[in-house]
Amino acid sequence: MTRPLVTTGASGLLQEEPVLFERSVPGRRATWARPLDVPPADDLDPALLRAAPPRLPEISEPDLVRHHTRLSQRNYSIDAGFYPLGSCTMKYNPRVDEDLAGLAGFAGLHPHQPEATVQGALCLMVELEDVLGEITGLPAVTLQPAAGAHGEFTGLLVIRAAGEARGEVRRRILIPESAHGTNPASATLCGFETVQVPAGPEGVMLPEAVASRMAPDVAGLMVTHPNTVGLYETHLREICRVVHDGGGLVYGDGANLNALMGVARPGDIGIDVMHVNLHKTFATPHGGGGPGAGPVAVRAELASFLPRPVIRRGDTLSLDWDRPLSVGKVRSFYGNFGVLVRAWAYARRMGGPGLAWASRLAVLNANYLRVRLGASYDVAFDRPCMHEVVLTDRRQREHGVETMDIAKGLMDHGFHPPTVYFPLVVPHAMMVEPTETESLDEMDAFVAAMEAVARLAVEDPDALHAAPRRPFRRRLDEVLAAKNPELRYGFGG
Amino acid sequence: MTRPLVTTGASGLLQEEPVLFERSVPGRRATWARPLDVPPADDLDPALLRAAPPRLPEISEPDLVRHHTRLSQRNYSIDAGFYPLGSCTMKYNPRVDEDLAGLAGFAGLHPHQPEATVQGALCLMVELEDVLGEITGLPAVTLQPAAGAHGEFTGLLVIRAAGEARGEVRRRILIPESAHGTNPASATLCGFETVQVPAGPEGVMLPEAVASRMAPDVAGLMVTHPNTVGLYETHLREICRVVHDGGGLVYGDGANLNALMGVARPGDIGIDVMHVNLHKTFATPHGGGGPGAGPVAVRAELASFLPRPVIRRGDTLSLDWDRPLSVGKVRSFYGNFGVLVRAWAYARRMGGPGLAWASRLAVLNANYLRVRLGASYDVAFDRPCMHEVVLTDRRQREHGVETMDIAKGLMDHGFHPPTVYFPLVVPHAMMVEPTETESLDEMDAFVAAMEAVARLAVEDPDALHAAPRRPFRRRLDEVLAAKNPELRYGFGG
Amino acid sequence: LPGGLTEPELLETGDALARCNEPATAAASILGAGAYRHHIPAVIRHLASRGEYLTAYTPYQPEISQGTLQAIWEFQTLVCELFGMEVANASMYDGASALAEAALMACRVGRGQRTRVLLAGAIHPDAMEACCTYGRSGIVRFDALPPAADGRVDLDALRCEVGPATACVAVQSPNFVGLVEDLREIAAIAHGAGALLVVVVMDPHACALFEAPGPCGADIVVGEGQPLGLPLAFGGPYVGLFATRTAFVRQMPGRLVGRTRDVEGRPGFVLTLSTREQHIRREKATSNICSNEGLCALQVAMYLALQGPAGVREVAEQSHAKALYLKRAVAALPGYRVPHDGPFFHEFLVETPIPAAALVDALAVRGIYAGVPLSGRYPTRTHELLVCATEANTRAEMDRLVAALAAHGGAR
Amino acid sequence: LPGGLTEPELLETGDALARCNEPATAAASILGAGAYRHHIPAVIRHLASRGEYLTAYTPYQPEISQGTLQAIWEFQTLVCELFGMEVANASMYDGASALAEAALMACRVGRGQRTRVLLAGAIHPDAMEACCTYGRSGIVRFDALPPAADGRVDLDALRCEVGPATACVAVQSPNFVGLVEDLREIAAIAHGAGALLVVVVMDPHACALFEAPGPCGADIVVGEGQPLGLPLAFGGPYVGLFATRTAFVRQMPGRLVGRTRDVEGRPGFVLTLSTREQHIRREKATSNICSNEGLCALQVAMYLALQGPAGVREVAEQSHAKALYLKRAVAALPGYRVPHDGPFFHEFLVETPIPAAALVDALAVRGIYAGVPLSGRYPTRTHELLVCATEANTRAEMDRLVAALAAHGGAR
Ligand SMILES: Cc1ncc(COP(=O)(O)O)c(C=O)c1O
Ligand SMILES: Cc1ncc(COP(=O)(O)O)c(C=O)c1O
Repeated sequence: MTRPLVTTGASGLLQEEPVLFERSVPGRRATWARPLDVPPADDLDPALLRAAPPRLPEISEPDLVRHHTRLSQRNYSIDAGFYPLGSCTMKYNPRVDEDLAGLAGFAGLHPHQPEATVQGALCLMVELEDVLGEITGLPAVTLQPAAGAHGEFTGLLVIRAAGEARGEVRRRILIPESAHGTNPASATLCGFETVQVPAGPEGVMLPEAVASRMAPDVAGLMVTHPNTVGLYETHLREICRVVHDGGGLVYGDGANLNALMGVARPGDIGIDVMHVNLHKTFATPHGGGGPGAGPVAVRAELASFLPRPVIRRGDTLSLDWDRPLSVGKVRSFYGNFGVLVRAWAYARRMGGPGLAWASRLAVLNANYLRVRLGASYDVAFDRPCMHEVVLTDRRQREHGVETMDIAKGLMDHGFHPPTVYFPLVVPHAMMVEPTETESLDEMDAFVAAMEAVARLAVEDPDALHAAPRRPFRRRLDEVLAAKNPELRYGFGG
Repeated sequence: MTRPLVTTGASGLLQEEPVLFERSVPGRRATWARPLDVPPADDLDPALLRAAPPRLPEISEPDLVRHHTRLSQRNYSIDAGFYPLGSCTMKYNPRVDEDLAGLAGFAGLHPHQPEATVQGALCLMVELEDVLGEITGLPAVTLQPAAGAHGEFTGLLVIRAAGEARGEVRRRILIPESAHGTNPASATLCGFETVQVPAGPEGVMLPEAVASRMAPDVAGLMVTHPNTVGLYETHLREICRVVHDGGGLVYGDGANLNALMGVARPGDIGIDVMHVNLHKTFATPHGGGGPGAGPVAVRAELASFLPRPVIRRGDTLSLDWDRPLSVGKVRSFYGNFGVLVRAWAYARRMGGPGLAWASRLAVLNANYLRVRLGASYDVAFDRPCMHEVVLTDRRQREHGVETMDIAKGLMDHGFHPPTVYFPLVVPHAMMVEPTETESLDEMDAFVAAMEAVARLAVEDPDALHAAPRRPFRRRLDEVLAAKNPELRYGFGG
Repeated sequence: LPGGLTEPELLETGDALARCNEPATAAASILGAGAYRHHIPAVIRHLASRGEYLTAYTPYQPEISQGTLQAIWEFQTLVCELFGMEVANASMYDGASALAEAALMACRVGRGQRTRVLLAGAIHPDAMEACCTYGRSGIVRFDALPPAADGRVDLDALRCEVGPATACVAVQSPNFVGLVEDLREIAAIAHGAGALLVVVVMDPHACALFEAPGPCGADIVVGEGQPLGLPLAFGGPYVGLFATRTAFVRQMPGRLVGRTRDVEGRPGFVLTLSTREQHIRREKATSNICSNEGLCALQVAMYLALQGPAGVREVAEQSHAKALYLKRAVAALPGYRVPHDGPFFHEFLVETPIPAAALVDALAVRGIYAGVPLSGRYPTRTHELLVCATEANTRAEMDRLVAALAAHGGAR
Repeated sequence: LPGGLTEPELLETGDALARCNEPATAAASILGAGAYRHHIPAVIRHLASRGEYLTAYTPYQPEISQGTLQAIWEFQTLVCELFGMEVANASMYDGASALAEAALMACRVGRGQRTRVLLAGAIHPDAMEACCTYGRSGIVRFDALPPAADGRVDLDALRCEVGPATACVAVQSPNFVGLVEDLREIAAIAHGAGALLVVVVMDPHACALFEAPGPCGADIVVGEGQPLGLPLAFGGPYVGLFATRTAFVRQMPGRLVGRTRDVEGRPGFVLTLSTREQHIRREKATSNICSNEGLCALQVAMYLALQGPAGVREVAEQSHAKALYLKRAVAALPGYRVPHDGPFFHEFLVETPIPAAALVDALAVRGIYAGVPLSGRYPTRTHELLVCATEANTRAEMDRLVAALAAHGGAR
């Protein structure tokens, strides 16, 4: 008996579903508030009141349930299959973490409650700070940023504030060409000018390239480690020295921390400031776009610049607002607490050894795929990679099949495609990140699908141009969408 | 702009999924118990221990999540669409009821806890008894039976015990031809012989038919009201009198109570014993087969025969086991408590007027469909029906299209078919029960689908013979399944 | 009936009732006796509450019910494996009613020649009573054979009682007081008289530790599925497990899912052998059961799959080790006595210095649920307490409990 | 780092931490100030936690992400309708950071000629501070314009301050102390100087009762989405709402979903106008935002759809009526003073006889969360308390609270 592949595409029954507003029926209603137990108000000038009610749909609760049951079934998800989106660390999201975050003792806390009534929440946050401090080797942590990019912004502001505190005005920042788009965008948002650093032929940054760009007005370097082509920045220690010698600081984009947990501490290598994507590395669900959380860890010397409030430790925990050097708040309240609970739960369940094991396995899985997929696809840098591997469509392009066609072709086999056309430094990239929670079986099934697509690219390229055929919708017209933007329902108007 | 139909069929991407045992990998594991904090046991004779472990699958938690995410997506459900299964009352299952049943104060109660620690649970059960007593007009209620059929068994035993208590031995019971299969089966289980009662030409039972079958050895009559062809048993009051005059009792199958709540009380009409399907009338989810709950309500005079324990009322509630006339327990403990919580919640939210309104609307909806569908299909009894209507394939059969083909054809339009080939008294029946929670839009979409199928039956019967095409699987070979029963995984053996 | 409630009012009202209860899951509880507290992996609730599972009806239309059908087919396989049997059905109401149905089935196998059922040894009183209730039909006669002094089946009496009218011998193992029965010997006695052996298991984890009933010679095995992933929920919904030999499948009650193919030759699942069932056979059906406990069966299937062979064995071993720890501690208390010393799983009987019901009430106010007094169902057995430990009990909890018992033993 | 935990240990550890907190949802709470307790219909959690929504990434591959895409497109429409605006994005991090992004956007609309932002009147201190933090870049200059004595925007001062360098006037309405601002007048002043009007709404239910910002002349409206179906969760995850006029859409930050067609002509949804975004434009992007608050936006979309126009209006009206009841009761207490009497929504300021922080601490031990003392963020404002009532507060709860305040007023 041959073992069946755990994932192969199939077709099934779904239902068309109108947009919610087309389900609306005047007078239909799903909710009622408790009967009013105080006198109705008599104080408002009618001129202040809203004239035309918002055209929210008028529907019943069963209407909404059907709407979202049907819509959700059109989504691919980690729960439904392998989701090898490079740079996104789509690992399994444990359901017990959802239960913990939903406890009334967490979900029911108002952010303005007296501190004595939220000691458990503050304790959890302190414990999570300690975990992140230990993993990054950077002991001072803010949990406030809402996502990775928000963490970049926060961390770069810390670098800027540290410079200003020394009386320096450094207006430029070095960023490798391969960086994620948020890096230069965050730099701009902080008022920095970006200076691109190319990678060497091996795909990693060379100390010379950094040295030659360091200057008195350079605030530092923003580096992703391992980098966005999945390679360990082998010269990073030296590069950090170069930056430090030039009076700069090194910002680490922690999006790829899943390769390093408990294996190498970025702070030990020389990184000064780093954000961590809890919605990647710490297994909190991505929710179709968010919420995430992007805590920032910094060296002890930079602690005073972190956003306020910080948690003051002691027998009772409290919020310290008296932070004269702080860059200030980057959002309301204390961070995406619900996400922090899930990340805390993940860290506690895994423990130190578990996290290290996860990183090792993530790297092993990526290398397995690198070797297996290398038989059918070009590997951008074919040597041991970290937690992800970048392929290209070079061989398939000879048959007129592009990365995008390969991506769409995979869908019919029941798979989510890899990240495509990123990083930009690799033309037509396909970036595969399996994570440690995928099994050998699932990876073998993915390899089988990738091989089938590669074969089809040779045998029948047009079949791939016409892919996908199985999903609820086939290729969508993005040009039309951008040319004639229809960004909301028009109510027949 | 024309309003889109709320339900029309579509196709989408699913994934094949092996049986769980084919996902198994030796040594893979998803769960660990807390570390043992007592000495390991040393007392067991190894000869007693299990030699070969059960071949349960060895999988990870993500494996299980994918398995069941994928499997569940192959199911049709109320949440996904209209489910007009006649006799099954597939109404919307409110989600707030799930939350209530999941409260630790309910879900965490051990059935052997001291009574002082379960007063809330007993209070809820008493309140539900009162609701059922009020709705049925039969004040003494047991919540013990696990489903409708279990309730039938319980109720018939009560009738039997009541007779025996009078020193009578009555071995036969009258059952209409149109009865649900559980009725005669329950009668047999109680040791009764069944005597069939045919319906009159109008689809309802006639008093003469009952009178002519009453005899000293007839324990009573089992009647479904409204009956299984969806008609109000117009002569039921007189029929009950006939049975009572003959020394018998009337059992009411309450599966169709959704037509009567707050409108007519079966006890007032003359029914003596009745079960209620909480998983139909009281909106508790059917769970792909169960659990249900089939409480039985009886006249006050019959209370002492109900299963024990009963809840003794008073300032503190307690369980009364001292019930010498009781038929005894029909299962362990006190009933499907989790289902009772949901039914209680439904009753409280609806309130008396809400329940009555639900029944009226259920009847209105069924009559709307009767009129609309009557244009394309034969209606078995074309006069005002109660909560459901029975169609036949008479017109379609002229084109070689049968009830089964119509059912399968509906699937491609995104609908669950009606109950088919039941009741047996109507050849090739299609029994449509919309319930009160379906909207006019949904019913119109269903009518459109039924009409499309009726047209196809004329234009291209073979297309219907080949239906369905969209579901994950097409018609399955039931003959093969029965001939060569493969009732479990064979482990390649 | 009063008017309806808004959702906030309903939640408040329900919550207020729930707060009038003090759940065992939040107490130091050693309650067992037919309902057992084991850890339920969190993921199960999330998966089982998916709307597509929760709000589907019985899978009468297989093309659009493959999810439930495949899952229940897997459930059937898992139950077979745990019990060491050949075929299992898609579920019964609970363990007690399943035992009654098993007895009726044994009579059908006995073709009306054998209509007597021997309920041997210590069987859960609810199951015993459910059998008697089902026996009111007159189709079958149930006779109870009290246990011997050692708490287990009285084998000598059993040998005397079995005969040509015996449809089956029914035995619970581990039995009501936690002792493991000698199933092989009982099977030999039953089979020797041409009767079937029916075994009922109230906590199926036992089958992961002790030899399964199938290899010991059981012809029908029924069980209470609650311990396998279902909340205690004040006694229900639970689920009856039901397994037998292939030879008897046409006498089996309940639904069965079978594997077949669709018109394109792809594997798929359907309800099958329905000619046994009420909707086809009506008064001649093997049972009246229609709705069963599908969603509970699904949860059990998820539980067994998550635990795997190592997980169920670990739970069983830990439960036994904890119970052994507790048993030794209680046995050492002055005033208390543990009457039986046969092999046991995770439950045992304790003789108490003061009436057991009073003891339990006294400890309950301190958040300790100290066991099930037998007097509730056997009024004359006033000084006997049935206790149970599982992997969910911590040593600290048990130590606290033993200390509380000690305090009340001395106070006599 | 220590070793890992089994699931039962993890649940126990997490539960122990949760029990160290005393949630506002279980207390008599009149806390507001940027986070509001409204009833969340139970069905939302069930739908939003479906694995297909929960565990999907950003919908980069539209063919297999139509669920998220259509839902977010509906969210965009719902936000537009509530705010009376033409176009809304797929969400920002929260209300505070959305305000900062709105200010930056106004500067982009001002093409670098206008780089000054006037933060007029009482704006939530977190939002004010977030603006200042974003202002550290030097791209934009934020100036605060303190409210007038009546608690609302000082219109005269505003008229003086707006000028050719003003990119926008930013105003919160209802403002930080609950008062409804005269948006039409403020819009006239801003527009008169060629500046935009940015309005931030911290509880968008206000827009169901009072005229929406759009018709009043707002050019950009941002909001905190938490009150629309998200749990309080100690401050996050929440969701920033962001809407503007179609003319400005290319200057907008954040993702946008648009409707289009597939190759078979069927309607479908895609992420669009991405040339504004970081992954295409890098350092020239309109914002650095990548991950947003998608699942929270989904919950808001479910909430608004369930409530419908009648539901949101009812919640808003009840909240106002309850707050009015509370305000009159507190104003009547000796020692307490309610300083403002302008039109208000559901929040108001109270002057307290003893330091507000001490008062709050004294009542907290009795399970009463009596409001937010301003001294936490404005150390000199020691005797001011910000309180808020919503439809979730009962009269009994408020009466208890007022009695407790009375007791502490007399105790001076
Ligand atoms: C390398 C890298 N950096 C930064 C980010 C931005 O993180 P976020 O989406 O949480 O803002 C991402 C996200 O994809 C990333 O892959
Ligand atoms: C008329 C009627 N009676 C009895 C029953 C049996 O109820 P249950 O499935 O709960 O045992 C049904 C169920 O379909 C029914 O429709």
